[in-house]
Amino acid sequence: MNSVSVQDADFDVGLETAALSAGRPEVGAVATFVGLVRADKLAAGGGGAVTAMTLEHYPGMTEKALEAIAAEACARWQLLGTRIIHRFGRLVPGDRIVFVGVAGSHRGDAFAACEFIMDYLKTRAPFWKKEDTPDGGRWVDAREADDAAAGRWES
Amino acid sequence: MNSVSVQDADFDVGLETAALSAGRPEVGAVATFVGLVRADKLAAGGGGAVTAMTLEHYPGMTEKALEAIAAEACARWQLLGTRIIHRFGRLVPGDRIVFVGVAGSHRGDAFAACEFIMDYLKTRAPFWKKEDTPDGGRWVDAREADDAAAGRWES
Amino acid sequence: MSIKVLYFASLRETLGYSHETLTLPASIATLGELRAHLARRGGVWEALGEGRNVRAAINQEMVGPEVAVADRDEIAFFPPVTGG
Amino acid sequence: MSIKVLYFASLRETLGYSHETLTLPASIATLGELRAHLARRGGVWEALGEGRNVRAAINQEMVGPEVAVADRDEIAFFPPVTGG
Repeated sequence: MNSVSVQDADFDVGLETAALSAGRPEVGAVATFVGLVRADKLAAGGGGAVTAMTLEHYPGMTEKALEAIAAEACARWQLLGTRIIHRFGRLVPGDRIVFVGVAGSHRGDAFAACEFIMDYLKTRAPFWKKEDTPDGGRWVDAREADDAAAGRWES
Repeated sequence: MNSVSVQDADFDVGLETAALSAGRPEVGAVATFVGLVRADKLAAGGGGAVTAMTLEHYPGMTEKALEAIAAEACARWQLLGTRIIHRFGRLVPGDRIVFVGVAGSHRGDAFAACEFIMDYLKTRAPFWKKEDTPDGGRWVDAREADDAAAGRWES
Repeated sequence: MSIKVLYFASLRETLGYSHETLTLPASIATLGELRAHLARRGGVWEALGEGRNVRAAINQEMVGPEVAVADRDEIAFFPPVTGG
Repeated sequence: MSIKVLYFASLRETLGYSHETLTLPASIATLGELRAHLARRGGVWEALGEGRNVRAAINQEMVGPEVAVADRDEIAFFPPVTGG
């Protein structure tokens, strides 16, 4: 029912979305999110033009963290399935980084859980980003806005 | 930037999601929603077993209503594109009914706008559903829960 | 004043009409007055009567009963919508 | 007590180590004490010092400095995470 992948390969949004409802006639709603490498985000770091970023992670812990986040979502909302895919390695602007898909009977639960998983993933899954520039690599700092987004689910 | 289709044909979730970010390196987030015909929803109407539903709409007004909802979402959030596809005609359990996709620089705007569009679509777009049963057709009543969902965006 | 009136979904089935063209008496100025006028036909048309859960649009925009009806308008009556 | 310590991302680069195996003195009981012990190596290891924004995990679960360290634990130190 919950499935997690941490991989360097890209993923197929159509197939992943369809798999969340395939053969399950009780699914009425599938909410998904795709995160992509943004060109302006890279450039906003200052310094030389950024051509790519490299995602480092903590093999073993990453999968556990994502599974824990999915389980937490299932405890909070009525869900019929979740799918999380997070890539690592070298990515260029426009590349997909992350897929979160949530299936439920009703749209309210699916939307809330999808956003919750993304917010928790940003602050609890052990990934780090390094931007590549002509002057060398530059680590991306964690954002306070992400801590705030995750924090609002704790009220 | 905003695109609306009202059609009897199915749609391709992977292609539609990819189109929202293709060639636009400022897009960092794509939130989507797929609504499907639920078997238990049909059966919950009571009476004979339901094998299909038929979606009627108001050609011309439907497109205008969906475009107005997309424009309203763009006025409320920082978005880089929206896509709404709504099917009409005869559908069976498991069939896709509706696709809403929203692209933005940041995930918060994309999530909120996607949910907003679905809530408004439910109460403002001229669609009506008739369930097919062995005893004949049965019109589905509008749900008060949908009015409540749309109403919370008005505060 | 000549207008086109459309009916949808269960209302269309109840009335037995999907559309009609009407010439209105001068006394009818608003959407609410038009609806009352149609309900006075009696029989199945009482489905448009006061207290019935009917929505309406003028020229493909949902509006309230106070809105004025103009010559050549496209008016529609229908049950509450259930898309998505 | 013998433990494995992993370092990630900018911390790995600063320290010049991705992992090491350590035998700890008996005086070290908690994660916070381990971190202070490592920072006392001086030089680049001050990156683990008090006030530096470093997170830690024991056996692949993020925990606070008060948590006890046990023999054969896998400990990791890393900067705040930035996935998604």
